This record gives sequence, C-alpha cells and structure tokens, in this order.
Amino acid sequence: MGEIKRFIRDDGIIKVSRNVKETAKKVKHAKEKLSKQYGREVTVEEIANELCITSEDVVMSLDSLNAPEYLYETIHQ
Amino acid sequence: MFKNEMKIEFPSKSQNEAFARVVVAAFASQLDPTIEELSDVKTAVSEAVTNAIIHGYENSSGKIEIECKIEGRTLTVIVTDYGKGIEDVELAKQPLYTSRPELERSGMGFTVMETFMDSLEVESEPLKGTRVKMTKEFKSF
Amino acid sequence: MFKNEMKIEFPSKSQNEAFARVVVAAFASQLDPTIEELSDVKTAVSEAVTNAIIHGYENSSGKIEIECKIEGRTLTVIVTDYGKGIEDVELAKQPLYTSRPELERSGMGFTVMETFMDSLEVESEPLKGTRVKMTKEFKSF
Ligand SMILES: Nc1ncnc2c1ncn2[C@@H]1O[C@H](COP(=O)(O)OP(=O)(O)O)[C@@H](O)[C@H]1O
Ligand SMILES: Nc1ncnc2c1ncn2[C@@H]1O[C@H](COP(=O)(O)OP(=O)(O)O)[C@@H](O)[C@H]1O
Ligand SMILES: [Mg+2]
Ligand SMILES: [Mg+2]
Repeated sequence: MGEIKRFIRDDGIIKVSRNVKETAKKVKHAKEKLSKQYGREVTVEEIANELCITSEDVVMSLDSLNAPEYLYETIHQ
Repeated sequence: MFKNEMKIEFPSKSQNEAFARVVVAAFASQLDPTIEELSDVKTAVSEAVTNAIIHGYENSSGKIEIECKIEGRTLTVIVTDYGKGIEDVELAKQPLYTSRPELERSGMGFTVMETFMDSLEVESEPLKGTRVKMTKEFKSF
Repeated sequence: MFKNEMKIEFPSKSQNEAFARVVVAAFASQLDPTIEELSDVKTAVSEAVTNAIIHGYENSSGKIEIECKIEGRTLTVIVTDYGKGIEDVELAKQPLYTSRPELERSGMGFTVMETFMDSLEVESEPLKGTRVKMTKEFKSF
C-alpha cells in the first residue's frame, strides 16, 4: 500500500498553512505581472496556468495573506 | 447555457465564516472570474454569514445554509438562517444602522453586500429567520 | 473536544469532482493538517465522488451528498449517491475489480480510499444507492 501512496503523491510533511501562504505570494506576483502585461484584470485560470497549479489551489490561497483569523492559520482547539 | 448548483449547511461557529467564503469562491471559480470579482463575492458572503452568526443566532448554536447557482455567467448566492429575524428590514439595510453598537460592528454589512454584488434581496421574519439573496454577473474576457 | 460538521449537495457533473475536493480540503484544514494528510483526503474524496458520477449515475444527472464531521482530531467523510447501487460490495472492493473496463478505469478506487484513509465502510443497495464512509485521524505536530 505504501507504493500506491508514493506513486500518487510527492509531497512530504509540510504544514498547509505555510504552503498556502507561499502560494498566495506567488499568486499575488503573477496577478501583478499579468495584469500589467494584459492591461486588465486577470482571471483565476490565467494565474493558475502561469504558475502551473490548479484553479482550486489559487482559490484556496487567496485570502491567506490578509485575513487575520483565516482558516489556514493554525486553529487549535 | 452553463448551469450548476450546490447547497451547503454548517453550524453557526465563527470558524465556519472563513470556510463558507472558500466554498463559495471555489464554486464561483467555475466561471473563471478575476481575482477582484472573486474577492467581491467573498466579502459579501463573509458579511452575510457573519450576520447569521452574530445577529441571527447571537452566538448560540444554529444552522446556516448557503445555496449557490450558476446560470450562464450569473452567480446567485442565498444565505439562510433560522434565527431571530429582523423586525424592520428597510431600517436594517440603512448604511451605518446596527442593532449592536457595543460589538464595534460598522453597520455597513448590507451596504457592503449591495456594493459588491449586483443585487440584494433580504427576506426576514422575527423568530423565523433571515434569507439573504444576492446575484452577480461575471464578465468574460 | 473540538467539533464541527458540514453537509453539501451538488449534481453529479464532472466539474463538481474538483469542487468537492476543495470543499472537503477546506473543511479538513481546520485540523491544521500537513500537505500530505490533506492530499490523502483529497485523493480519497476524488475517488468516491468520481464513482458516484460514473458508476452511481452512469453520467446521467443525480444528487451527490457529502457529510463531513470533525471530532477531536478525527475527520469523517460520507459520500452518498442515490444511483444504481452495487450488487456485491465485497467483490467491488477487490483491487483491480471494475465493472467498466471499457472506461480505462483502474479498478483501484476503493483500494485507494482504503489506503489513504484509516477506515472505509461501503453500504449499498441496488437501485437505491451507495454510501461510502471514511475516517482519518490527523496527527498533531
Ligand atoms: N441574519 C440576521 N439575523 C438577524 N438580524 C440581522 C441579520 N442580519 C442583519 N441583521 C440586523 O441588521 C443590522 C444591520 O446589519 P449590518 O448592515 O450587517 O450591520 P452590523 O452587522 O454591523 O450591525 C444588524 O445590526 C442586525 O440588527
Ligand atoms: N457509487 C457507486 N455506485 C455504483 N457502483 C459503484 C460505485 N462505486 C463503485 N462502484 C462499483 O465498484 C467497482 C469498483 O470501484 P473502483 O474500485 O473505484 O474501481 P473503478 O471505478 O476503476 O471501476 C466499480 O467498477 C463499480 O462497479
Ligand atoms: Mg453585519
Ligand atoms: Mg473508481
């Protein structure tokens, strides 16, 4: 069963909260770059294509930079 | 015409406000929105869900439902609670009106929803609950 | 103990598989998971929802429900469809078994769910539908 897992995924024990914030920074840069290039607002898909990630990952990363009580901050019970 | 829909329910816990925002954003992303359009929708959903939690259920426990529909390039979002309801909806919608100034709320929730979305309808009955319906049309590029 | 829950329903359209994955991942992220844990859950949800779409409803239109619960550090995910159901659940769960080899499916969906989650229960009745219940405990670091 270990092989199936290794076959399907390639990422290790990285906390999502940190990873999502890194994606968020890349999304922000891509957004600035592309909107300058196109001279208009850019879409989620355009950013996803630029960064070679899925639209879902773009969406999940979006408010991780500014919202203080955001979902991906560590929520301990 | 492109069509899709979904319905979600969750308890009125404060951490579910962020969750609701992501769910609606993920659903809306099928319309290939711009980041700005998506952020508008999230802000509006955030206000509606926060209202359900703090006013509708006054931080006690209750059920919140969100229905979303996509028809063509129009997104409809309906946020429903079965909480305390609103006596006077017209008054509640006035900019700066708040029934709980002690909470340091701004009284701008409904104004924000109206500004960030294309339409807003509020139906409410005291002790029955509140239903906030918003629509937004997404541009295409 | 930390508790939360949610329930979502959507039509069996193929684009909703990606949506379902994000919704469950967003909900599970309250448990402060690692990338690896989250990716396990997404993979399992993906298999269960794909099965509901292609086997349960055979690409016709029907309703898919996902219930999620968090209790302490355990996530429970239940994926339900009201489609065609499974005659022989034990056979269906065998690695490499598939009823539709023409689709180039691998027959490994249930095996993947079992591998990536801590438990898997499948209840099904022909012509009534299928209910797949999975749990996973998240480590804390
Ligand atoms: N879901 C709700 N249930 C009960 N009352 C509500 C609800 N939503 C809004 N209200 C009422 O409408 C008022 C105005 O709402 P809003 O514009 O969001 O301002 P604020 O939340 O800052 O008070 C609230 O103070 C409250 O009295
Ligand atoms: N939701 C469902 N409704 C009806 N049949 C199902 C469902 N899920 C699985 N099955 C049956 O179980 C078999 C094995 O499923 P799975 O392990 O995911 O392999 P695959 O999807 O590649 O066929 C399927 O081929 C199908 O016959
Ligand atoms: Mg408000
Ligand atoms: Mg399968």
